[in-house]
Amino acid sequence: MSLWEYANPVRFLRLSAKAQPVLWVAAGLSLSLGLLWGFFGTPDDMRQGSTVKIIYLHVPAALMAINAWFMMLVASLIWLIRRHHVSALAAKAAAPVGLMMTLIALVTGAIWGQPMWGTWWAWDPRLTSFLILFLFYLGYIALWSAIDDPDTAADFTSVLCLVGSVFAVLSRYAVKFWNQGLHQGTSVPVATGGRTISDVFFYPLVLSMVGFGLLFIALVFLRTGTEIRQRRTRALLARARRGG
Amino acid sequence: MTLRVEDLAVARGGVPILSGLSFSLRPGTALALRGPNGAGKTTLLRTLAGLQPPLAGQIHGAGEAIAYAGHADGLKAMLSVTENLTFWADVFGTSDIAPAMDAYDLHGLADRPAGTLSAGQKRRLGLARLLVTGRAIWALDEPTVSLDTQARSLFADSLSAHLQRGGSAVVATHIDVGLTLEELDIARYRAAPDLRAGASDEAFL
Amino acid sequence: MKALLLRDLRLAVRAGGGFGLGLAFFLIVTVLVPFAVGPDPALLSRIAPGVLWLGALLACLLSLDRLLALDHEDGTLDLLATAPLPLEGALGIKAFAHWITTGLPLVAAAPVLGLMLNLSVSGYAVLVGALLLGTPALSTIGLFGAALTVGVRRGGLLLSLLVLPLYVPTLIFGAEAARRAATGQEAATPLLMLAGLTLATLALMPFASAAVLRMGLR
Amino acid sequence: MPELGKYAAEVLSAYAVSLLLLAVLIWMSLRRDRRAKAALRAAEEGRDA
Repeated sequence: MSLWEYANPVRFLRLSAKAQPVLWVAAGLSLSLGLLWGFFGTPDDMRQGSTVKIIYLHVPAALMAINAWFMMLVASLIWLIRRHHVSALAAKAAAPVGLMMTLIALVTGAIWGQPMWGTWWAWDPRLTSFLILFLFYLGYIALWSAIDDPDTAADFTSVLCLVGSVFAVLSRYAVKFWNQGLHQGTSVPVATGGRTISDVFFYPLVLSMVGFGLLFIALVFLRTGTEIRQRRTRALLARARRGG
Repeated sequence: MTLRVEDLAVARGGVPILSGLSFSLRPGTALALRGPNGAGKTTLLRTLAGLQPPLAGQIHGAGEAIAYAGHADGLKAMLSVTENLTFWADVFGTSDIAPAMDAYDLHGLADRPAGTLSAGQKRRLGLARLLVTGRAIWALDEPTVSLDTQARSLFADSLSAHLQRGGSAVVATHIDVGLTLEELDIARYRAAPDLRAGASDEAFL
Repeated sequence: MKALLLRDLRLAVRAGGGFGLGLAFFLIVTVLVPFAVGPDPALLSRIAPGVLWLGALLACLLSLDRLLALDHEDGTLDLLATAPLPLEGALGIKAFAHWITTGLPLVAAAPVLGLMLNLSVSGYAVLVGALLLGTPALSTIGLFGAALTVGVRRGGLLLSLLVLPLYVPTLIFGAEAARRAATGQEAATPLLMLAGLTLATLALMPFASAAVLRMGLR
Repeated sequence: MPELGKYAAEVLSAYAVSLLLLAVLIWMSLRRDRRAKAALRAAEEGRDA
């Protein structure tokens, strides 16, 4: 049994129907637990006061905003190389979710920045990078909706995702070069395995990251299923027109 | 150069429209594609010209030997007739545009910007482009549209001269071009509605 | 190849070819800025490098939807795709022609407009150099955007949306170089980055654009 | 309710906006899915009929 089996839309829908209830329950539980724990069960930070509670939204959303794009990149590559329709549709399905995550990260960042940095918006490298990511999501979604033929749209958006990824990385360095920034360091540096925040904040944060991650997966499953059904409807109608 | 097509299937917008199509076209012969609107004549010609991949089957001997003339003539309104023709001659690596100008009686229009030509004159210029490509197989989509009787006979002369030189042509047309051509009724190759092979919708049915 | 370049250049300078369009837009943007921000020479001098880069970028963006759309409408792209020259080469040439007719005039006009914005003396050479290095990247990235939107109705706005984030690194390095030079700092690092960026887009974008166009033709 | 101090407005609005955005996203996804299912059902019945 290979993973590629699920590239078949029917098999994917069957898997999705089985997986989704579990995913939704798990996402709901971990997300509400993480956020409730973070909101009610953690102390205020010495310097940031109660605004530290915003990280339980801001950090997971930012993480998923990047991971969603990365997932779209992998899905686009799979479409371009192996031409599995489910892969292309999953990339399409993930884009609005990624867009929303980016928006949440930006909005919570701005709300947090107001009391902490004294400004709603600063052209800090990270904020700016997320703004650029936001534009990439918008362009990607707009390109999907602008092209009628679904396969051509999948081709074009996949190439855009590839090229966009290269430019997103470039922009990241360009923006860093351009402004050294006010933003705190990473809260959970993966590479070093260490952490820059204390345990009281860390565990609810991890729980809420898991929650956002599961929610993302559940949403992608749901939305990919929607896309597959729309494609199938389209195919059936096209066949009916030909007099099948 | 013989153009050989084996068991070809083509799709338009991801939907198969022709399948099981086979024919071969020897040098010096021309084939007229017949069939009602929407039968797939344009799609077939574009596939032969390499502008879209076939769903199934093989095409031998086309590639760099085929010159395509579609509904749009690829003319620039702001360039003169000579400039338009010279451009295509340069792109295809030939240099002499005089025979093409002769064949379609374009000398009187040589310095007119293509944008000021009538529809029929534009078409003549578009067809003259075929002569400067220096290619052996012509794929023509409705070549006689908007041509008057006189221009149509110019086209017939040019086509028969091309065939005499050992060239060949596939012509999609509703009307008699003034030559006797072999005919191929592509309506007979209409893809069965339940044909799935290679179509992009296949995975969803 | 040469034929295609000459044809594109000739088309651009003929009436209705849009040759002066980008240049006029550049002029308008630069002239309007002092009305918007006030005539203070010190302020204008400070923002001059950025305004000139932004004006050049927008002028370039404005002309992009003509890059492939016209050739698509009249069938030239189909015919070029069946022609003996590789599509990558043809597209590279078209981007080059776009640069000569749009980028180069902008580079030439920038010092004059710099005078009007009170650009400091030390800034001119690097501004022109940075524009010279950076505008080819704007044209080739634009080529990619044009290829993505070639068959799209009302593609102009979509084209801008797609190309805008792709332009960010070029704008940052180019404007940074000009700004540093104008304030008397060393500008070699951003210039080198800009040169690297331009070389990379020159090498990659024609291939990406040709791949996209081939996908779109079928 | 925990004591949020002088930043209560910021914290509460951040949570409110985020949860609202998530709710909108989920609601829109579910609505689109319902519509797609209905359209597919109609298309499939059309074929059988």
